[in-house]
Formats: sequence, C-alpha cells, structure tokens
Amino acid sequence: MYPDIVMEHFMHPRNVGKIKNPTSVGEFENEARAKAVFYVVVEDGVVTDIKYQVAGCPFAIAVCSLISEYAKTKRVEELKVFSMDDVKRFFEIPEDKEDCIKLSINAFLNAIIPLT
Amino acid sequence: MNKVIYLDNAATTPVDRRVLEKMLPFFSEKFANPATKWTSSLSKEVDDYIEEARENIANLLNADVEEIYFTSGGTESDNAAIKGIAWANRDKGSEIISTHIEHEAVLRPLETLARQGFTIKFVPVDSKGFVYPDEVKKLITKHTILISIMHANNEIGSIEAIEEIGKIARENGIYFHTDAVQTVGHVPVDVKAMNIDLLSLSAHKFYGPKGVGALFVRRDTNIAPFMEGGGQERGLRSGTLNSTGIVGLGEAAKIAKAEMAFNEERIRKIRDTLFESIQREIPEVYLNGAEGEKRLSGNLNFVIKGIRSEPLLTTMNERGIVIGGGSACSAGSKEPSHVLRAIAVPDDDLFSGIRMTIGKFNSEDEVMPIVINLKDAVKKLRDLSPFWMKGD
Amino acid sequence: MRVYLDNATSTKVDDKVLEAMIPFFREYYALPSSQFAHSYGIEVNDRINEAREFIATKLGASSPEEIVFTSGGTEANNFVIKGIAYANIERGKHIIVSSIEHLSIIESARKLQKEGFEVTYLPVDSEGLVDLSILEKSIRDDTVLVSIQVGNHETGTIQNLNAIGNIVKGKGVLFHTDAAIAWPYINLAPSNYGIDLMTISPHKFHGPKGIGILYIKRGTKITKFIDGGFNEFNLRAGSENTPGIIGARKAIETFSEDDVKKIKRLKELLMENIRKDIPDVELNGSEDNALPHILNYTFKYVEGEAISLRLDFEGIAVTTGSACYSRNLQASYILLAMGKTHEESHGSIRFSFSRFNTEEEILYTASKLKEIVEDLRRLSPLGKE
Amino acid sequence: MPVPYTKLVIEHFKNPHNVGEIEDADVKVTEGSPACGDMLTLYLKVDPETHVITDVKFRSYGCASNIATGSIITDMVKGKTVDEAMKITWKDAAEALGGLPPVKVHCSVLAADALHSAVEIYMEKTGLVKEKQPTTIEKVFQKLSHVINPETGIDIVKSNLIKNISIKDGIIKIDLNIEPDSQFAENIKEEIIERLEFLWDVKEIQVNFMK
Repeated sequence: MYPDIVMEHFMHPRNVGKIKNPTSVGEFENEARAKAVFYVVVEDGVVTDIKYQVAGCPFAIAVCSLISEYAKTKRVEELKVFSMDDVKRFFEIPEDKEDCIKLSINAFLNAIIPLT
Repeated sequence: MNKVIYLDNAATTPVDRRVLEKMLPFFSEKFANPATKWTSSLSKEVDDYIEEARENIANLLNADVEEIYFTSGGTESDNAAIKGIAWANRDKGSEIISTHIEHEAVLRPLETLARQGFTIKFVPVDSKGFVYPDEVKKLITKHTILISIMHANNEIGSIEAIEEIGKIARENGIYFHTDAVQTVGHVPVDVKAMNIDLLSLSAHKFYGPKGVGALFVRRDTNIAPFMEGGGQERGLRSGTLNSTGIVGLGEAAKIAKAEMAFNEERIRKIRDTLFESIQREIPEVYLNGAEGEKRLSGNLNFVIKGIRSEPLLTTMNERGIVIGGGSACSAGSKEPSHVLRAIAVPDDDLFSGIRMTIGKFNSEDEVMPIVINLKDAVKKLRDLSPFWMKGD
Repeated sequence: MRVYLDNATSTKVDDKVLEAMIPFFREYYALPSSQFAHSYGIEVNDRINEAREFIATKLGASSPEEIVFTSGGTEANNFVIKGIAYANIERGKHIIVSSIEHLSIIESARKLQKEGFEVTYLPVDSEGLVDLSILEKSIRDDTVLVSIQVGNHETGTIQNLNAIGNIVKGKGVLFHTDAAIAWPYINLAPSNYGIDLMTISPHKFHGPKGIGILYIKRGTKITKFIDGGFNEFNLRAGSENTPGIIGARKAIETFSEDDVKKIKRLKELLMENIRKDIPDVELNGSEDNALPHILNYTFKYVEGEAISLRLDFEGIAVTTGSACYSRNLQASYILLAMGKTHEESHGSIRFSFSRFNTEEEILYTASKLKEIVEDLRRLSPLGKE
Repeated sequence: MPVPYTKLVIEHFKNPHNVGEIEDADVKVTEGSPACGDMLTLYLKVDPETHVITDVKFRSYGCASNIATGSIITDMVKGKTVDEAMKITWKDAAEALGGLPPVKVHCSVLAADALHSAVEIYMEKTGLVKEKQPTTIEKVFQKLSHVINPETGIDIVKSNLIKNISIKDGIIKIDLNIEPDSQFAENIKEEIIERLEFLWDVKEIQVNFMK
C-alpha cells in the first residue's frame, strides 16, 4: 500500500523536467534498468533551481519529487549528507522498495556531491 | 469507487454468479466430508455432486472421469504432474524437456528436480513465443521421460502446437504434460486428439473459485503420488476434498463448455478494437507475441517505449483501470519478465511491457475510457522519463 | 430429526464465516500478490495481511510471517514432514512420529523411509498416550524432527505436550504438532510448548474446506513443498485462496470458549445415556485426557458400519472405525496401536460434536442408538454363548 | 436420501429375512471372522430323502451388504435341492438385490461362501461326495479370488498380485507382488489365511510380500 504522501507526489510530481544550463547533473541507473537524472542550479552554495527526469516505480518518482521540493533553497553542504533516513521522515519505507528509493537518492547525490 | 475496468483476467477472474450460487449450499448445508459416503447419506450426496463435477471436467477435456484428479489449483497440479512423473520413472531415465516461457509453477519444480539429479533441456522459442515441434524432437534421447510444454503462454498468449508435440512424445514413449491453466475454459481442449498424458488446470482462471484445480492423468500413467495421506482421489492426491471448490469448478467447466465459443469471439473483438485504438492514439507502441488465431483471444501484451510499466499500472489503477503486471506471480519481483526475455524483446524495453487481458465480463464500452486514460498517463510518464527524449 | 455428530470429519461453515467470504468471490477477486499494481490487489492484500496478523496474535506468534496458508491440513503435514527432513539433511536423516498420527504424517514418513530416511514410530499405551521415556530414548544425534499430535482425531486422546516439548527442546530437535483436530478446542500457543511447527485445519471448526494454516517458527529451515511463485514468504507457491483465508480468519474469531463448555456438556450427556442404557460397551481413548468434542465407543458383537448406516437412516451422522471396505484404515491402525483387537476396532463408533448440536439431539441419538444396537445384536452370531 | 445401495439392499438390511438359529440343523458353518470385519453363520436343515433344503437361517456380524446378501441368499435356497443351491453364486444374490457396489464385494461374498461350504460339508457328511479331493493350485487360486485388495477393490488374482503359489506336504506358499510395508499387507495376509485354513489337507500357510 502506498503512503498518502507517496501517492500525492506520484500522481502530481513537482519540478519535472530538464534544465538547459545546469550547474551540475547527476544520474543513476540500477540493475533493473530504472533511471533517474537530477539537474541542479547552484548559486553561492545554495540550490536555486532543481529538476529531474525519472523512469522508475511510483516510489522512485515520488521521492524525486519530494527531494526536489526539499532541496530548493538548501545549502549544498547540508544536502550532501541526504540519506534514506531523511526519506524516512516523510513516510515509512517498505522493505522491498528500498532499492527504488536509493535510485532517486543516488541520482540526487551524484548531482550534489561534485559541487562540494 | 467508480465502476472499475478490470483488465487482468489472465491472473484471476471474478467468479461467475451461477458458479457461486451452485457453491453456496455446500458451505453450510451439504458440508459433509465425502470420504464417509458408505455410511452417511450426507456424504453420499456430496460425493454425487463431486462426481458430477468430475464428469463436467471430463466432458470439457474429452477425458474419462477416472482420469480427473482434484487439486488445490494450477500450481499444485503442475508440481504433482512434473514431480510425480519424474519420481516414478527415474529408473527409465532422468531427462525432461521443457521451455523457458513456462509458468513458474513449472519452472521451479524443474529446478527442484535438477537439484535432485535430473537434467532439464529447454526447447528454444521464436520471437513470437512459439515452440517448433522439430526442435523438441531433436532434444529427445533414450533417457527422456517427460516433456512439459504449456498450452498457451500466460503473458503473451501464444498457443503452442500441442497436438504435434504430443504426437512426437507419444511416438517416442515419453510422457507429455501440458500446463493448460490459460486455455481450459477458453480454448477447446481435447486430451485424446492432442495426445496429452497430463494436463493442469485451475478454476479461478475461468470464472471458478480460487483454491481448486484439477490434474488430468491418462489411464495407466506411471505417476507417484505428490501428497500423501488418507488416500483420497484413488491414492494420487490425499486430503479432504474441497467439495465447495470442486462443485464450483465443475459448474465453471459446464458453463465454459456451453458458452466458450460465443464469449471468446466477443472477447477477441474487444481486444482487437482496443489495440487498434491504442496504436492509433499512442506513438511507439508495439505488440509482443503473435497476431491471429494462434494467440489467446483475451491477451494483449505490448511495449510502450520510453516508460516503465509499474508507474503506468499505478496511474491507471488510480483511475479505476486495473491492469496486470506481467505474470501475477512475479509482479512483486524486480526481475524483468522471463517470457519477454525469452522472445528476445530488446533490453531497453524489458520493463516496458504492458499486459491487458480481457475477460467475458468486459465490454466494448470500456475501450474508449481505457484508451483516453492510457494516452494521458503515457504522455505524463514520458514527459517525466529520461529515456524519452522526443519533444525536447 | 437431523443430527450431525461427525464434526471431526468436517463441520458446517458458520453463517458469519460465509458472509465474510462472499465479497471475495465476485468483488474483491483480485490476487493479493499483485499488491503494487492495483488497488483491487491492495484492498485484498490488506485484508489478507489483517487475517494473517489476527491469526498470528491468536497463536501468540512473534510475527505474521510465521503464518503460512496451505490448501489444508494434509498439505501442511506433507510440507512439514518432507520439508524439514529435506532441509536438515546435513544434521541427520532420522525423524520421530507417533504411531497414531494422521495418515498424512504416517504416509509422508513412509515415503521418506523409501528415500533412505529413518523413521521411529512411537508406541502408545491403551489410552493412546505416547510413552515419554521411549520418546526420550528414541531421540538420537541425527534426529531432526519429532512430530506428535495434540489430540487424536479418532479417540480424542490428548498428549502431554508440555512434557513432550520439554524433552524435545532439551535435545535441540525441531518439534511439530498436528493440531488439525484439536485447535481451537484446545487453545494452545505454540511458543508455550516449544513447538516449532503447528498444523491447523479450519474446516474442522466451521471454517471453509480447501484452506489450512501452518505455523512455522521464524528461522526454521524448511524446504518448499509446492514450488512456483514467491507467495507466502516464498514458502508456498500458488495463487492465494483469498475467500478461504478470510473464512479461516472469521472461523477463528467466531469460535468461543463457551462453545467448548457447551460441547463438553453434550458429550457428557451422551456418555451418561450410553452407560445407563447399553451394556457391553467400551470407551476407546482416555476418560480424563480427551478432546471435548470427540467420543469413541466400541459396541461389542456388532459391526460399526452396520450401526452407522442404521443411524444414518434415522438422520444421525457418525463415523465408524470399521475398515471392512475402506481405502483408509484410520481407525483400525489407531485402535490397534492402543492394543485393541481387530474385533474391537471394527465395532467402534466415533461421535463428534459442535456448537450447533443440542441436548434434544443427543437424547434422540441415545435412544436410537439403544434400539439399533439391540436390534443388530439380535442378528449377530457373537456374544450369545 | 442418497445412499450407495439399492432400495432392495436397504430393505433387506433393515429387516433381514431368516435371521436366527436352527437348533437341530444338519449343518452349521461360520465364514469370516470379527477380526476381518465380517462374519456370517449359516444353518441348514435338509430333507434326507430328497436333499431339498427345508429350512435355512443365518446370523451376521457385518456391514449392510453382508446382512442383505445373507437375507436374500437364504430366501433363494429355501426349497432348492443341495445341488441347485451349490450353483447359486454371489453374483446371483447381488443381481437379486438389484446390484451391489464393487468395493463391497468381499463383505458380501461371505454369504455365498458360507452356503457353498455348508452344502459341501453336508455332501461329505451324507456321502454324496465319494472322496475328499486334495487341494490343488487351481483350488487355491479359486479361494484367493475372494481376497480383495482394499486399495483397489479388486481381488488379488485379477489384479495380478500373485507371483507364485506352491503346495508341498500340506504347506501352501504364496508369494505376493505387494510391498511388505504396504498398509494393507497385514489385512491381505489375514484374509488369505482365513480363506485357506479350513481346507482338510492344509497344515500351514506361508504368505510372503515382495516387490
């Protein structure tokens, strides 16, 4: 069963799309060929714009959306330690869905970490 | 909830009202255990109904009543057939021939047998999911004891040349089992004409109840019992008979025999209209499997390029349109469909397969809402997808 | 009058149970395994999870994952005996069962013997109780499983599970108990007795046929019996019998301790009347350690099948232990193991009660029984000289 | 009410004819035993001049078909000569009852067996039989064809379960194609012994199971 917040973000994902000239791009593709791509614009160490593309399960999509909302206006230094625990603050993660969520987190971190 | 459109009939079907009505008295009136029929009129009455059900199934398959054994479902039937034949005929040989597109209920028992020292040989299938009987012939050796090839595939609906394969098996003195879970009640099955020695069927795939199935075992087949105990079902399958389920299965068989031809023609028409509309409305969609008569009339399996099927199913489901994710049993797993892999669907598309299976309770009125919603959902997911670069 | 006293063979499905099941045939018919695909499946999955949790709580299980649904008691017992033996082969190839287990245990053990396993069949005393000192002596280094039932389906004799559990656990061996006939009439929590596996059969207590429950303690090594999909925590393949699972859950919920009290009274009433009115009878089993719903008597000089068929003409359903035709020799092997003669086992009749029986039915049965036994004894060549 | 028997079987079961004993019977024979689940005692009174059966009675410890066959077969032999009685088979009795279920055969052949044994004894007693025939393998086969394999409901001769039979010095040795640990092995063995032990020249019966 999907938590309400997952369903909401899956059905209405925020900040979808690409950014033409991003500061950084992070990608991640897993063994099951699901893929997420994050585009971020950073000014003075702060995320000012963020968008993503994702082909994954509803959890992966919802988490990309949640991350995009969460990251905007936050400092890169703060975001580089983003982890599963942060996602757990939003909803309880089903055991067999951890991989899908890691997909989104890893793509996001792949965009953020090179900036630090 | 609004009226739901159910498109997962290959996974399971709703019980036909007439079937349920036939079953109802067996819960709280005719509940006796048929095992004690010699001293109890209640049991004898139940036993008579069970034999009536057996006859209905025999009629549907063109089998004899003594050749029908009741089980708890298709999976048990497959286990019982494959392990039962292997264990009983080990002295004759240890080779079994099957395919990579079988249901897990066949593949996993074969793995178990492989661990016990049996050799499993797999016949290749072509890109439409068909087995060539000549290829089967090539794999036969003097050690082959069993050929197990499904009648029709649960994911892509390809109907195999069972009659010819059966003939080859018969000519070589090898037992032939077919998993007919997808075809019985939908497609005419004649175990005599098709040279079948063992056949698995499941009630809930053709408007009967869950928890009951049957195994056809040709007379004089050397098979070991799978489930030990009180010796019910002439010693082959012990356990208190699920009389309620069996009566339901019998009724479903009777209804199927009478109405199958009419229903399947209707279903095929709905299916074809649906796919034509999808292809018209949504770009970059292609069919998996065969076109025409050699495909189950209710089965539709296609790739929608650039998106993954799981979020699509969830989106459609939110809108009241229920679609299955490949085969029901592997829906929870992360592995791509072993069937799509076997028919060589490109790697990029392996997670993009959509199966819609139409049943007799679907109607033509449902085609438009399906297509409109699908089109919208696909657009949304493609906009989101890094694999869909069009429209940049 | 219709009197059903064959509740140890199968029971009537309670109306409340049926009511709970009905929506799962035509409305909630989706499979729970498709949970992440669609809300039909989610709804069904939630209800199945709830049922599993309810049963786990009722059994004092530590997690719902210890509850596995099968197609019935026979499958559960096959799964346990073969599955434990195959999975623990490196520890040893010896198992112990009592000689009065249900045939699904005995025949599974026989099959293992043919495959090179060793099986000890424990003897029982005249009341049907397993000798604990023999049990203790029978456990060896290579013993992997002891399977002893809670109560006997033919005579109702209840084993001393506490003592058995202590012995078995003391030796570090897995302990299975077949509670198919006993639970919930004996409401035991497996963990209190050191039980690792326990078989439950809902159609014996007003649940539906075609569904069984197997308690498997977490961490127990067991080989799958029905291979295929990953259903039931990858322990039992096959599409879930959803109406059956919902029905099983409801049957447990609707069973109450008051049922047991009522049934005990009915059983005592029949015993009193038989003692008073019919000479030359013998109770099979134990007077003190017996399941509340099972009563087994031998009526000397007459054959059981004749009695039960005549009772049937009067609308009374019972079971005989007579095996003169039968494919299954249940009663005879159990009564014989208890030291009864063939003759005694052929004249045995089992009466088994449920909460739906009434005092009036019992009195009617007692009076018809008296007539029939007298009638058949007049016909019998035995017992005259 | 559905029962697996014909109306006539039920009638004879509920109200059997010719039940009881004949105090001055010419022959009294018991077939079967309570241990095997069925037993039937038959009493014959025969006219010494005409060898016509003038009275016949029976008692049964058995199931419905055993009792019903006892009832009908005693009806059938009354007034017949012993020669005619000898020709009445279990099949005739079963037909007269409107048929019996196949798995019930071995419970109901007892009545016919008892009748034939009784007549044989009467003939031996009254000198109608010149000399006792020695037991032959054919005779053993004939007797064993009454032994039913409970697993199939078919007798052990028809179902090819007999591997070998030998007779030597009054010892009959029978090898059966049945696994020694079959749950029916003991029953079959007991029944074989019961069928053969009354033969006048048999001292010992050995039954071996092998597969």
